[in-house]
Amino acid sequence: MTEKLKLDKKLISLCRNYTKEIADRVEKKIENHTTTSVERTVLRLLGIDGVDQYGIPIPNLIIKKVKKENKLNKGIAYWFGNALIQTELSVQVLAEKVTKDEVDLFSLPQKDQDIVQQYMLNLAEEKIKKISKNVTKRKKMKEKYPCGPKPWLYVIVATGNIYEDLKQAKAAARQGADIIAVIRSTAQSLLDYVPYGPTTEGFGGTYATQANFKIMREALDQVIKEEGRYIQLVNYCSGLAMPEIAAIGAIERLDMMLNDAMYGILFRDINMKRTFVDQHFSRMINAYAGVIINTGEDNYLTTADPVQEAHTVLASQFINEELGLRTGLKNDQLGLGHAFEINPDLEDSFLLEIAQAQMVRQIFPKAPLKYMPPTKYMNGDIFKGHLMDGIFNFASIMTDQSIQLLGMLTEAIHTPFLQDRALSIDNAKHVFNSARNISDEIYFKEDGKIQKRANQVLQETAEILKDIADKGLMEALSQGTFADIKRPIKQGKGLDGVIKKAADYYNPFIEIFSEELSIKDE
Amino acid sequence: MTEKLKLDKKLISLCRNYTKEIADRVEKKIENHTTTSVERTVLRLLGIDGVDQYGIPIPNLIIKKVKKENKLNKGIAYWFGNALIQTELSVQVLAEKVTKDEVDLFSLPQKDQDIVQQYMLNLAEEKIKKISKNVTKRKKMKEKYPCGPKPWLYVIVATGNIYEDLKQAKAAARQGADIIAVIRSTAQSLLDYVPYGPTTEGFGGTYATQANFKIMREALDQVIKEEGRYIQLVNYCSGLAMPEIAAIGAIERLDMMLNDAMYGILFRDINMKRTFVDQHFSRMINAYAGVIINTGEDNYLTTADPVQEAHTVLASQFINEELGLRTGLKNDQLGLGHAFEINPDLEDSFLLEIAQAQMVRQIFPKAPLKYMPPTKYMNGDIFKGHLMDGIFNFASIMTDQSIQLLGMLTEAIHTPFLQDRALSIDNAKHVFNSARNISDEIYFKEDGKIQKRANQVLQETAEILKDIADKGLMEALSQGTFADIKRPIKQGKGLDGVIKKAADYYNPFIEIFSEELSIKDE
Amino acid sequence: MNNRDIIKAYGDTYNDGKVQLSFTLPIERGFQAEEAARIYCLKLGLKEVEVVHMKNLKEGFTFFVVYAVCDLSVDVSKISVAKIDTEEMSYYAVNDYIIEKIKRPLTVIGACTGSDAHTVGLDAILNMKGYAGEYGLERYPQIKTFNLGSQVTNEKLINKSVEVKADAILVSQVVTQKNIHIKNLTEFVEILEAEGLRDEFILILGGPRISHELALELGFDAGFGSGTKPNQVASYLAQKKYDNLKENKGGENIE
Amino acid sequence: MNNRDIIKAYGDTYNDGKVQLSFTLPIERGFQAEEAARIYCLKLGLKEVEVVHMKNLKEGFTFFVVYAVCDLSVDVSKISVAKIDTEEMSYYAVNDYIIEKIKRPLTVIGACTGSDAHTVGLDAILNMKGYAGEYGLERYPQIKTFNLGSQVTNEKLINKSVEVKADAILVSQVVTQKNIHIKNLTEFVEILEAEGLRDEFILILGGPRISHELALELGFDAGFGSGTKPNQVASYLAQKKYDNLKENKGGENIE
Ligand code: B12
Ligand code: B12
Ligand SMILES: Cc1ncc(COP(=O)(O)O)c(C=O)c1O
Ligand SMILES: Cc1ncc(COP(=O)(O)O)c(C=O)c1O
Repeated sequence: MTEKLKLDKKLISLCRNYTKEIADRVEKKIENHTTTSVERTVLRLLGIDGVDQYGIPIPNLIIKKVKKENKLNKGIAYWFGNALIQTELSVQVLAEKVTKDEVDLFSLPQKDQDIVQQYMLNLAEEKIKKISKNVTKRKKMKEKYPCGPKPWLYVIVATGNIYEDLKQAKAAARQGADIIAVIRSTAQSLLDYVPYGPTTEGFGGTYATQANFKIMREALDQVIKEEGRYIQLVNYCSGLAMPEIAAIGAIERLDMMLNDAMYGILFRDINMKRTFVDQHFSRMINAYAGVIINTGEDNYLTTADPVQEAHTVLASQFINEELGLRTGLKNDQLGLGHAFEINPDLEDSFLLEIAQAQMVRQIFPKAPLKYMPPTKYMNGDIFKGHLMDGIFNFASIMTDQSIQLLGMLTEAIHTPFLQDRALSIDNAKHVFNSARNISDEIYFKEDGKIQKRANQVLQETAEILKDIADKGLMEALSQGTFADIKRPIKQGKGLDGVIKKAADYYNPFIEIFSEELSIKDE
Repeated sequence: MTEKLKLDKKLISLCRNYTKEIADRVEKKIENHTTTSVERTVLRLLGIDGVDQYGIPIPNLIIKKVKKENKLNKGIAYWFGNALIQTELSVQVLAEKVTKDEVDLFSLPQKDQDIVQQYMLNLAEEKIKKISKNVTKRKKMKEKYPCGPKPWLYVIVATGNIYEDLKQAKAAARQGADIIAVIRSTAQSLLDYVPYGPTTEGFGGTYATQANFKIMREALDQVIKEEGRYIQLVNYCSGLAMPEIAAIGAIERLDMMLNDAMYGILFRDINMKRTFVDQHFSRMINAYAGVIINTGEDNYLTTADPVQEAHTVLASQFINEELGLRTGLKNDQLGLGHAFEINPDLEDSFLLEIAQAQMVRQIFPKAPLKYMPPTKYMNGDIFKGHLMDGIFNFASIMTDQSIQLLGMLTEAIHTPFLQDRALSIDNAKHVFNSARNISDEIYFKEDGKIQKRANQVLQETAEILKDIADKGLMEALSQGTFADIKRPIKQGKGLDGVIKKAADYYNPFIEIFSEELSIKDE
Repeated sequence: MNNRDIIKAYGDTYNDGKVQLSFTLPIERGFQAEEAARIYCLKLGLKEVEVVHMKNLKEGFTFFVVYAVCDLSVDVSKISVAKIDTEEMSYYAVNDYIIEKIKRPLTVIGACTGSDAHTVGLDAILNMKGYAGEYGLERYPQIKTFNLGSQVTNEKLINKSVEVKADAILVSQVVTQKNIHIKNLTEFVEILEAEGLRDEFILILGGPRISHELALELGFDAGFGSGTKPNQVASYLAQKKYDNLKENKGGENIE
Repeated sequence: MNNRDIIKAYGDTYNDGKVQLSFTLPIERGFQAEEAARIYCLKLGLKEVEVVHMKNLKEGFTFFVVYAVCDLSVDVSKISVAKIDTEEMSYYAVNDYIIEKIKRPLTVIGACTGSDAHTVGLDAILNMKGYAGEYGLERYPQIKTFNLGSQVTNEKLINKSVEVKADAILVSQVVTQKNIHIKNLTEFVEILEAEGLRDEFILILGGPRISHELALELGFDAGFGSGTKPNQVASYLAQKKYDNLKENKGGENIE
């Protein structure tokens, strides 16, 4: 494919240079930190699961104890590893005993740091095989039951009840969906833990729990075999429990995760340090587990104006890319997000949209771009809504998008009914099939509206990235650079879970991931 | 605009040469003929109107008498003119007296041919002012209340009841429609007369009568003033009364007429000679009245396959163009028809459709092309139907079509409800606005699927036109060249109304039109 | 019968009863119009009526989109629908069946009757080319086909059927506005009965708004709706003919 | 009242009663499903029910599109809807009105309450920028605005309202699933009443599924739905405040 938009290549490199500076500064600020959730994740990766009689997850209970003693800065791996060596208990049994105060991590004799580290590294390598096996399994399944052609049809289920979700997910897959996302209950992102067990009462979505992941994965695996097509499963790796969700997702073989560098900061008022630390570790897990992340740039456009703020989307994509690559994610795991949120009543709005979509496509040629449907300008006119979704699908096939989040004709009314989803799947299949090769057939006028628009956005992006590079991302976020939202550096939820590492801090998984994913900076 | 499809210009000229040969041969076959309906039209153009006590129109009654005496070959103008001179009655009074047998056209003394001809020429010139005034009026109104941008939104009303149609037409115009067509009651085309008066009981459509035309025109003129936008009115100038409808349409200032060279032959089994003679005269009237004709190539595709038979559409367009130009129609009055009837389940069907639409656009750059919506592949899934109509609208704005016959989501169910029409208008406005300048922005790949397809269709068209030129159009029609339908030359309805002209045949209107429209061959 | 037989509409939760409606009322857009739409739905017995969209159609009309709950249910175990119960066979199987069981080719005649000019559906069943990958009846070596085309009067169709000694008459009706098809089809069967010809023919009706039930009501032997394939009609025809012969209907004996 | 007041749905002919429906039933696609859909509609009292489309949604579900006749009618003359009856004024007129009649600036406070995080609608009314070409309340020199943003608890909103001596409290509710908004709003008014604060404030409710009627039912003074413009809210606010002052409500006197 020759390039359709004559984008200024130098400007693109410049953007990537600024982004490197930005990432360097962020990393500098977070490199000596861990968080309660990262440490809980270490426990989960070791295989610890379960809740106490009040429903509090064991990882939370253990980490709380360690934190209370101000000993988390050494890393839970040391304390737990030492106890394993000393007590010779199995991981899960020890964990339960610790929660029940039958074992006190700190009153046990303390083995040498080196010994514990080596012990834990071995254990972690052992435990993490579960995840690498999942990677192999996914690969094999995809060979036997190949994915549908791109753009992949991505639909959500959101009933709140995992069993109701199940029916709808299976139906959607059989109707032709390639990807099923189980929308999370509202406000789960603010829970500083992962709920437990199968759940039937979510609100505007269904709780992300390991049991729910497992139920859905098994059901979809069944459908995969029957339909002969691989169906990808998605959940939300964001909020205060971000890395833990990455861990349970990796264990239950989820294929994609919503996982953004800045979403929690901007839209959930989570503290930025907390977010950046959590995000870094969670992405390593996703990288290792072969998960595609979906970034959240689309969210900017539900509040900000898509024409005015188009460059913030591109800027954020550059940042997500750079931060992502640094955690070991490969380009084909970077599902950078954008959205068709432009006011459709604007004359030539479709041209502006095509400019943006094609620009993103060209700048990130290997990324499985995630394209979000119109939501803001949808209203109760379901017929018009269905048409808008069709035009969105058209824009996607015209610009080679990868992950197509299907719009619903009832967007302005309710979370999707079974029939809404079916109509959307039909819509996308129809448009994609009837214009399958259109992107290969069409060129844009030299210096026309489309080309000009793309270059203008790119230009504005370079300017804003320069500005962010100058002042630092954290500073920029605190000044409202993205989505008009200002987040002070020292505020936001979860700040108290951020801990400065001691010199002898240890986390065996970081070591494994850094090694396996060939991450330089760690 | 540079040309998007690299069409073979020589092939296009070749097609036009073949078409000239075809037209020459058709004209040779019909030039010495008139028909009962042409003669009735002469009376109508003189201003004769009304019906007898059985509802039979006065023009029919008079022509029947003359035909019975085998004296129509001289032309009604002579007989009626002679009687006018002899009786000194007014046109309408004389007409009524003739029908009541109070004046016998043939027992009156006969003035010299020359005198009668001169008298009738003067009278015709006088009478025809009504039509030229309409042309001026339309022009002035369009200056004051300009038409909307192209593609014009064209909708139908079809309740059977002119008063119900009226409400719906006004509503549609206010919602944004540019063109209102009153669909004719089924089988009106087979009536060898024009029904009379306002009608309220049509079937699948409303009778075309002069009164109905007037009612609708007045209502729309009202809306034009209120909305500040010219609204065009359309009816059907086809069937056994084709030229008469042209006449009443011209008198009531209709703006467009469905009027095809071959439609009646193929789809209504009307005799071909009858059709060609009627069509020729009706087109002169339309030409003079500044009416845009809409040809009927779309009809082929409701039975034949749009991929296989695409070239027959183009061939017919060439024929309609050539025959049209020869009647004095200007290029901007040739609303050549085509249709988006391609099977949408065909991979890349949209590309094939774009190839056809763009090809037609380039070959007939000045023609106000009439583009018909999907109908054949519409089913009860109204949501999908609405989407298909949207894609059709998209194809139109992408290829600069002119007259957009809006598809209805309920195509497979019923003639349009008020709400169906409103949704369609919204659909088209939405698509056109959001991609207003797309055709200016987009190019097609050199030698890609689209370009190849267009050239292939053009090639096949040249072949078929050559074949028709060799054997003659009438022969071709009798062999099933179009729409798989075979029509023997000497069969079909209305053959008995075809009359060989005598040497002294006279028709003052043909003289006037030939003069005013600078038609050469007459 | 178990509980799963008592069903209600399903939005996203079992038995939530969610339905979507749209309609136009002859009333100016506004608060009163919205309320009128709501009341209209409430009168129908719908609950939780939400008027989610309201659009001014001008000239005193307003269009509404509504979501509501329909709290009624249907007992599926109590529904019985007339079905065509002959087995569907392939092109080859039908031909073999006719050779083996009926031992002579069948003759069928088809037409779009009355003012109906929609021949595409009938042609799909009758013409060589066929439909949806299945050959049309004309192509069957064991079926002799007459296709009279469009706008055929009932009288003409019957006369021709007698003339060619048809085994079956196939009638297509596509236009249903103002129930014109009912009128036309009723007349058709009445003429046949009046002339004592009803039992001479297998009467098959088809068209997008035709159901088997409707066909039976109107006095036909079978009805075929949207999406019918030629082999389905051929299968029915062959088996029905064989049954008739066994019952000695139509006066012919099986060898 | 004349005949034109008794209205029915309009398809293409006065009083034809045509309506469109769509819904899903938990039943396998087929003849029985089609009949179930028909019966479901007949039970609703619809007539001439035509199931025009049926689609297999898999897992035992089928989707239907239906056209039918609803023979009921609504008497428009008997409908009365609560309407906001204050006059709509422009930005300038509202400011002048406050200066002239109330003689001091008004203070308003707004929030998305409960778990609701949809701030766009509230911001449209409150922020400088405004909405649909109208400035937001913040921009009005005569209106002092506090915007607490999203997910504010009822308690916090009330405390803050007391603290800033608000004249009006503006509550936005967008999420309505499982009627969460009703619960949340009812609680809000109950707390105010329990604390004897109800009459201190003009209570204004807004959101896409909010009607004035619903707001009144819930104990608010006014409700604003989809498409509300800031000046409409400001107009209401100023006039309502003036009325309250005249009636000596809230304890303040007009000078
Ligand atoms: C093509 C078409 C035409 C063509 C017909 C060409 C032709 N030679 O057939 C033309 C353009 C001429 C036409 C004209 C008109 N049409 Co028309 N037409 C259609 C259209 C678009 C498609 C019909 C079609 O071909 N379907 C494809 C075939 C394969 O499907 P089918 O007919 O259902 O057949 C299948 C089954 O039903 C069954 N079947 C059918 N017949 C039989 C018979 C037997 C024996 C058996 C066993 C099975 C069987 O098997 C077939 C294969 O599966 C429909 C809209 C639509 N999308 O359905 C409107 C439609 C049918 N037409 C309509 C109308 C009103 C008209 C006109 C009256 C309009 C006018 N005022 O001029 C005219 C007049 C025609 C007349 N006198 O009958 C309306 C009918 C409304 C109604 N419910 O009554 C429709 C629904 C469009 C609309 N929304 O207004 N039409
Ligand atoms: C943008 C958006 C979001 C953004 C919100 C960003 C933000 N800062 O506001 C994000 C992406 C964060 C979001 C998240 C969610 N959303 Co949301 N969202 C929307 C969306 C697309 C548009 C809403 C909007 O901004 N409209 C534009 C504004 C201007 O219109 P408005 O709100 O109606 O406001 C006008 C009037 O109502 C009125 N008004 C409104 N408030 C007030 C207040 C006063 C005092 C007055 C006078 C007037 C007034 O004036 C305004 C101007 O005219 C809608 C779908 C849609 N198209 O409507 C879904 C929608 C509202 N969301 C929905 C859901 C379920 C969610 C989630 C719960 C999903 C999940 N499981 O995560 C989350 C959680 C949010 C939460 N906790 O509340 C559902 C709600 C379903 C329902 N009926 O209950 C919707 C309908 C989408 C859907 N079909 O599922 N969402
Ligand atoms: C990247 C990302 N993370 C998370 C979410 C959802 O977050 P929450 O669970 O906080 O509503 C979204 C919302 O669409 C998102 O885009
Ligand atoms: C050119 C032309 N004339 C006439 C008609 C309608 O003809 P009739 O009145 O014979 O149904 C059509 C149908 O669409 C047409 O395309």
